[in-house]
Amino acid sequence: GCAKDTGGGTNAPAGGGGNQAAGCKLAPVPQGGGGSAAGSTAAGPKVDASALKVGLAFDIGGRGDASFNDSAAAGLDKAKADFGLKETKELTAAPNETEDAKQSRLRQLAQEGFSPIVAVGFAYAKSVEAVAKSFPNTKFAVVDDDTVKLPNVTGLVFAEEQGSFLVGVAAAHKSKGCHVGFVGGVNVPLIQKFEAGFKQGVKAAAPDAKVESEYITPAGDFTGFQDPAKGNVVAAGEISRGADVVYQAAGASGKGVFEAAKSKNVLAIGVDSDQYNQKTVENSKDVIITSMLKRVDVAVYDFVRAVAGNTLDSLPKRFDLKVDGIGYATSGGKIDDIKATLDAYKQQIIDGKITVSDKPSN
Amino acid sequence: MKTTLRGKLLPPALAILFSVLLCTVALLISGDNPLDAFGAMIGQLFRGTTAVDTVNSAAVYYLAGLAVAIGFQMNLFNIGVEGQYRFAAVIAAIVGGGVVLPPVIHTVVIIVVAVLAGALYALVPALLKVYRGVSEVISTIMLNAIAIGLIAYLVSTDAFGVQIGNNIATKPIPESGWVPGIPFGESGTLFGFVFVAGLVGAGYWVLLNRTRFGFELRASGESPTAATAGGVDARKMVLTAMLLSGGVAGLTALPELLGRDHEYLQTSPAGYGFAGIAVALLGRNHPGGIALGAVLWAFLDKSAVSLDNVGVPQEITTIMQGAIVLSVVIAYEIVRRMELAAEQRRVGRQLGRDTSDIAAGGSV
Amino acid sequence: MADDLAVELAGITKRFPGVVANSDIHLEVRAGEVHAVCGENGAGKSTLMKILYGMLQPDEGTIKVNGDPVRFKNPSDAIKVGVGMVHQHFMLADNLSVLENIVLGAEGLHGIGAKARKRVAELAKRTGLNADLDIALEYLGVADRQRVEIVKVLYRGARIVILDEPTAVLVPQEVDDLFDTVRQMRSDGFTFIFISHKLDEVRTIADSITVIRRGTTVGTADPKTTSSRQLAEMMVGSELPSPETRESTVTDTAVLTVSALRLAESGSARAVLDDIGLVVHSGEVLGIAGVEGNGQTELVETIMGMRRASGGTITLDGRDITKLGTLARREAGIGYVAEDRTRHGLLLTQPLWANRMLGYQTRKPVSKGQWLDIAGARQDTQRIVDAYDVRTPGIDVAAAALSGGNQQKLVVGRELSGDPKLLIASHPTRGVDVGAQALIWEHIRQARADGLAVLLISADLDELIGLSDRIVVMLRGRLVSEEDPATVTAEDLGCAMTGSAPREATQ
Amino acid sequence: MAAGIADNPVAGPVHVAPPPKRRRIPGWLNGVLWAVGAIAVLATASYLTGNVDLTSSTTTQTALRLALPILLAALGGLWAERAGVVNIGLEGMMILGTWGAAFGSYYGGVWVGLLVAIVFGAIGGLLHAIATVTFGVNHIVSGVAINLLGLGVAKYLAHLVFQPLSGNPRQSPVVPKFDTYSATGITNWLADLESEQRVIVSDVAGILRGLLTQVAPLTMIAILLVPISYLILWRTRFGLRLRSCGENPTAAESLGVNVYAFKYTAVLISGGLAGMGGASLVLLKDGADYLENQTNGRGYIGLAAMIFGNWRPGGLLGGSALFGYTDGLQLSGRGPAVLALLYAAVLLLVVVVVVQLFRRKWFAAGAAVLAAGLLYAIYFSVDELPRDLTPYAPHFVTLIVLAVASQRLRMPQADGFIYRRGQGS
Ligand SMILES: Nc1ncnc2c1ncn2[C@@H]1O[C@H](COP(=O)(O)OP(=O)(O)OP(=O)(O)O)[C@@H](O)[C@H]1O
Ligand SMILES: Nc1ncnc2c1ncn2[C@@H]1O[C@H](COP(=O)(O)OP(=O)(O)OP(=O)(O)O)[C@@H](O)[C@H]1O
Ligand SMILES: [Mg+2]
Ligand SMILES: [Mg+2]
Repeated sequence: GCAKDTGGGTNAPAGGGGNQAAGCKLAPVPQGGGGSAAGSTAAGPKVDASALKVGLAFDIGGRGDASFNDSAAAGLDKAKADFGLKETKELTAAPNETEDAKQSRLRQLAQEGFSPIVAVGFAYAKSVEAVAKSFPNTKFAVVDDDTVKLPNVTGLVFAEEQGSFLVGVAAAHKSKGCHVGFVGGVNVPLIQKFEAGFKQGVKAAAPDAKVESEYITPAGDFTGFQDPAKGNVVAAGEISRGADVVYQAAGASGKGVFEAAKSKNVLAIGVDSDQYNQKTVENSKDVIITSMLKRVDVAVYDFVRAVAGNTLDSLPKRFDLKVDGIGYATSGGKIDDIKATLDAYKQQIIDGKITVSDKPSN
Repeated sequence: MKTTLRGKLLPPALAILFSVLLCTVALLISGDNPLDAFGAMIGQLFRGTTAVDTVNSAAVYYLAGLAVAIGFQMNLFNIGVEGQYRFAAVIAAIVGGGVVLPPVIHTVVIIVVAVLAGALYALVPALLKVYRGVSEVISTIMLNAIAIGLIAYLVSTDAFGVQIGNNIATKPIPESGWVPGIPFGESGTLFGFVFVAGLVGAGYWVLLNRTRFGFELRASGESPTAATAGGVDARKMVLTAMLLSGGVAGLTALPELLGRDHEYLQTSPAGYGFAGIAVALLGRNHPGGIALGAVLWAFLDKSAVSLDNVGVPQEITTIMQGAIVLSVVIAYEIVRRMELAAEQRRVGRQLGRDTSDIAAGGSV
Repeated sequence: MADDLAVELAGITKRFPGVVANSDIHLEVRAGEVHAVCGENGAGKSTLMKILYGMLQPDEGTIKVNGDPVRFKNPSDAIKVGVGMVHQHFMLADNLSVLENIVLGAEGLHGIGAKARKRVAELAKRTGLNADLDIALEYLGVADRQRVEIVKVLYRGARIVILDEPTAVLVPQEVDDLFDTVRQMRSDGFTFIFISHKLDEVRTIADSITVIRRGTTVGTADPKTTSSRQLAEMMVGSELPSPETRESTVTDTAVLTVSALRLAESGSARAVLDDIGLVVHSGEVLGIAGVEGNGQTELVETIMGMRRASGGTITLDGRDITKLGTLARREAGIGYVAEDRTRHGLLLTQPLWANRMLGYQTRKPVSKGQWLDIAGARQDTQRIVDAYDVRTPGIDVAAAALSGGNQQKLVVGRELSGDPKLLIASHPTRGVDVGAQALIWEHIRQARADGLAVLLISADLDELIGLSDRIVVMLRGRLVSEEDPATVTAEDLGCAMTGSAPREATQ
Repeated sequence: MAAGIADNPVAGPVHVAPPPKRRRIPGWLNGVLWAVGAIAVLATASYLTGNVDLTSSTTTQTALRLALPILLAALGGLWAERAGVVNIGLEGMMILGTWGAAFGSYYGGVWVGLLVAIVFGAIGGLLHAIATVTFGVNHIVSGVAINLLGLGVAKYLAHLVFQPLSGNPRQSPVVPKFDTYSATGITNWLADLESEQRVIVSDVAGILRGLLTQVAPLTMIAILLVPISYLILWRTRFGLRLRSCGENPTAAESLGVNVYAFKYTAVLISGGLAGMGGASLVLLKDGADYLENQTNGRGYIGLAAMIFGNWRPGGLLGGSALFGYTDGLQLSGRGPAVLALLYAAVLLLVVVVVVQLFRRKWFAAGAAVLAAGLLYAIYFSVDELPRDLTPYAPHFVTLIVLAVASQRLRMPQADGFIYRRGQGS
């Protein structure tokens, strides 16, 4: 007969993993998880920044992209509330815009007296370098880039691989078939960090685990961040090969990954922000066990405070687990049972007992 | 047919007017003040580097537009300018960054390599068209996609790429390969390649209007059958036109590559080829017209930034670009018909075929 | 009696941009007659018929069909009252099947299925159409296409049938067949309006004649009492020129020698041209007769190098040109008046002086090496315009703005300008009016007297007989016989062209 | 006018070609034969390479899913081009469709969404019709402009309407999606068959299962539109008239067909179908809601699929299926699957060689042997295809197939010509 499909109930659980629900043979959990993280710098002293005019130059997508632009915006909002910022301005990049458009945007902000100016996205690196030279008294920051070596430019970079490591551990623990997957949007170095950390995390927790790892498009074809339909297919492919926990770092395509996970009854892991609470993917929130958090908001917030308090030197070189610039989400309570384990690994990383590489080993 | 000056200038003016009206309506709907918006667009020209940036970008669009126009001259629709220019840019950047040569020569080598690479990438659809009858529209659409993969490979660290932070780029071209610009101080630096683009445009005009090759090209475009009967080898023309188009396409990215970026980044913008189509259409394949179209297009592009700055949705500029293209072709068509009818009337009158009652003519 | 009239057009005026095609035309056609409409090129005949068929709307004037005033917005309206038209240029879609071509637009009658097929089959039988109804139309020959056009009209139940130059592409035997059908249908009560330039035909078939000149009716004539000469004078106000060649100028110098020429159809082994051998001498006009589609076009295009021969040789003035391209052949001294000037002869949107360059882009006076010599081209264009009486306001107008006859004069002028040794003239006066025709003939004769060799292809048998020194007949890609223009009649030629034995022999 | 399209058709010389010597195979049977052949080749390749992805139900399902927007765009292209209007603006109309689908579905449910998508696509079509039919603008020029406009308008409307709802100018809020249905009885049985891994049987079962599992009404409608388009265009008087406008509009006009009206209708339908193609990206389960640029060139691919399919419904179904299949395979099966596909291509070429030898076409057979050898050499020598290039497998396949077969293609005779009433000769 012909039946309406109800929430995936008619489907057998994921292909290969179906029978051996035993899960992975897990590596022993490292000891010494007690001492908690060094604590967020966000808890530092309050400053008054009401004199600052903060400019934000977003990457394509801008405020509301439910991704790192949004996260940067959140940091600004918090700074506004906490430090009494009066004047802020946000400008957004258009798709496929040229270098000079980026420069114009920054220059406009600088000319209108905004300082600091936060450029969101490594695509701004060259533009910031060019503009910062002609505005030596304006403070700039670039998210995701630390290649600009100028006194008035601060790089805000993250240890994505560390967070990815932790969600990798979570994936290994949650996998029934000891088989997990990674779906990257576009095969660029930044996303490769996610892949690298994830793979290491999985292997650390379960040396026998199998890891599928695919990108939707190769480098240069940025549609991979914009095509949920293809994200879905790639994820479905991994799931059909047996993966039953899928970690995505695929921008807007991630939605397709979640839906593939949902319709095949497997689990998924989100990225950048706490996707369990994100509106655009709320239909599939119940498969999201955790998200790798990249705290652009923390970075922006800390940067604004550092500028206001003239303590730029105190900013970390990299926002990592230690400074809570990176983390994992617990919303939904799906990993409460392994939280202790994750924190143990976290401590190991913070203590430098585990170093996570940012290049996938093949 | 010969069009009058009015016939040339009236349509674009009408089209711009129409697009402005359309955008005014759109802006009013979204609750923005059209005057602010248009004010910001005009005002940007007098601030910062926008004026110089506009000219710089226009040079890029101009080259892309010329590349498309060469195809159009003989009814070839080279959508592939997009893939050709990107492929050429990467190859030129790789070669430019990889060789050590004295100034000038270095630059010339890069330019030649770019032209050859563009032509090479256009060779595939040309051969497919000539020998297998594959429509260049489809083959170039496919090759545009394939170019992305090729570029991804070439720029990757496995091949010629160098990682800089989170970005990957080709090895930077040493200063000997650059094309120096003309600094305008605060207002930015004009690419030296703007003049090269101008030269290419002049060359295009001379080639089309003063040489046997240009005549044959236009003849094949206007009527392949008549051209064949007139001794023009259609296959050869398709091949040459396509290669020439690809070669000029290969220059497209050079103003930026040699004048500012000096390396090809993975994040380097795409889409100049598609803009080139619109620009060629706006300019009606005439080198002067394409120049105006390129400047207009670049101006609208730059407006996105300043509109955003005054809080107007920057999407307006895309609508405006689309509206201008569509209304300009319609306006040209209307004016063309008016002129054709007028010319027929004139011919009729001068031949005295019908001295009576002409006023009522023009039923077309 | 007005009741007798099947069609009555009164005061019809139609203006086009720059041209008044019809002005105050009157035409009365009695029911059950064959009524001929005569007039020179561009006199407005087709325009008038399109108005009667609803394809064009008159600016002024009234139309009555069977006594009732009508006003047609489109052909459907005309079809409804029983008017049908067979167009001067076939109105058929090559990729649609024969059946589809016929029922298109009249699906309301019998649908497009079995009923329609049955009805079409009946009509096909009646008109002698033997083709499979399901094959694509492109596979049909000219005569069959014409039959399809007639079946189309009958299928719609037309009682008044307009035939616009139906005989232009037919050989005499086919014309006879057509006339038989027409006569038979006339006796069944059909009314015909018949257009032709061939005045003998008109006098054979018509019951009455209306003559129009420059868009107005100049009078009616009775075919039984009027001679062709008188008719012609009514049409143009002057005598009918004849294409007679005066004295022979043929020499012994062979200019063009074609031997064992073969052209295979693309993608198959079948030959479109098979073992063609011919020689054209200096000062000679060699005429090629043949029903269209028997390989004349291909022969010409092969000699011009637009098609690659699959075998045989072509020699020009002793030089083997078989392997040369079109341009090289032109440079070697071939002038080429193509059969379809708008497709092969002209760049319609380009000015006249640019058209002067086409085919001559490598030669003086229009070019210097790789560079064009625009001043030279303009000067020489002006010379042609003057010498060939091309009626144009100037040399900067687009070629499309000239009338067909004037376009043709320009083309002939150009092709005789390069000092050719050989002129290939395909239908050099097709669709050209009598004045221009005479002028073109005159120029060809002059050039011939100066030693030019001419290969003439024409569907106009009178032209062929009058102009040629020798005539060869082409049938299914082969040269089947040679005729002497001094003795041969159009009728004989027609027989040879269709491959049937002459009539006397069969009887 | 310079671009793309030559001037109007001129009554050329009458050329009498020999009557066709084609064997009379009905179109549908031809299609079935092709499908059977394709499945046989894939099944064999799957067996010989041991790659089950080639014929698994997952692959079929993803192929269907990825083919759907392309199929609808291609159908859109078919309708317009059969009436003689080249529609390169499909992409823009699709984009309008995606916006309309999200908008309609958000406020009125999926069916309203579908309807609004069709209407939005049709508005794009209307614009194209006005430009090309009424104003005689070059079809490609108009299409390019519509692609720009469609993108701009959708972006602008999203900014205006969706941003307040989703907080994101580039994305709509989550909108209702079509429910999906499975023929459970059959599919369970097929699932058993598929998992048995028997040659051919399991392959066919896999493919069928993919086609019968989780099918949304929109999917069914889209597939049904293929035979429906065929029936309407080739079996009704409306269709005959419409096609006649693409073959010889002057003739059609002379027979009382209102060519303008038919062209308008056809281009409107074309736009509606493209809009529906846009909807299929938004309204299917696992779909994306509205997302800027989500069509991602699928309109162009649809156009290619239509040309590939020789301007026929069955053919374009094949073209879209080929594209969707290859894309699905490379996305879900990745390198190994594409490699297996390469192997299938070798098998196919072997078949071609046999056929050509049988037909005594030595040259074609030789070329096929060469190509097969080359592909086999590649297959044999690499164990992984370059990762950067596998995503473009569908594009390579399309190019190669066109290079082999494009000379048999036959477009409507007056396709792309500008027609003006009363101007025919
Ligand atoms: N669509 C049109 N636009 C402009 N002028 C036209 C058009 N159709 C016809 N004419 C003009 O109207 C005149 C009459 O043309 P028509 O076709 O009726 O001539 P005809 O008598 O049928 O000539 P022929 O013997 O060559 O067929 C011609 O001068 C032609 O230039
Ligand atoms: N389809 C058309 N569109 C525009 N103008 C046309 C069209 N057809 C004919 N004309 C115009 O009609 C005029 C003559 O055309 P046509 O060839 O019918 O002339 P004609 O009277 O038959 O000339 P001739 O007697 O010299 O053959 C030209 O000026 C041409 O521009
Ligand atoms: Mg005429
Ligand atoms: Mg006529």
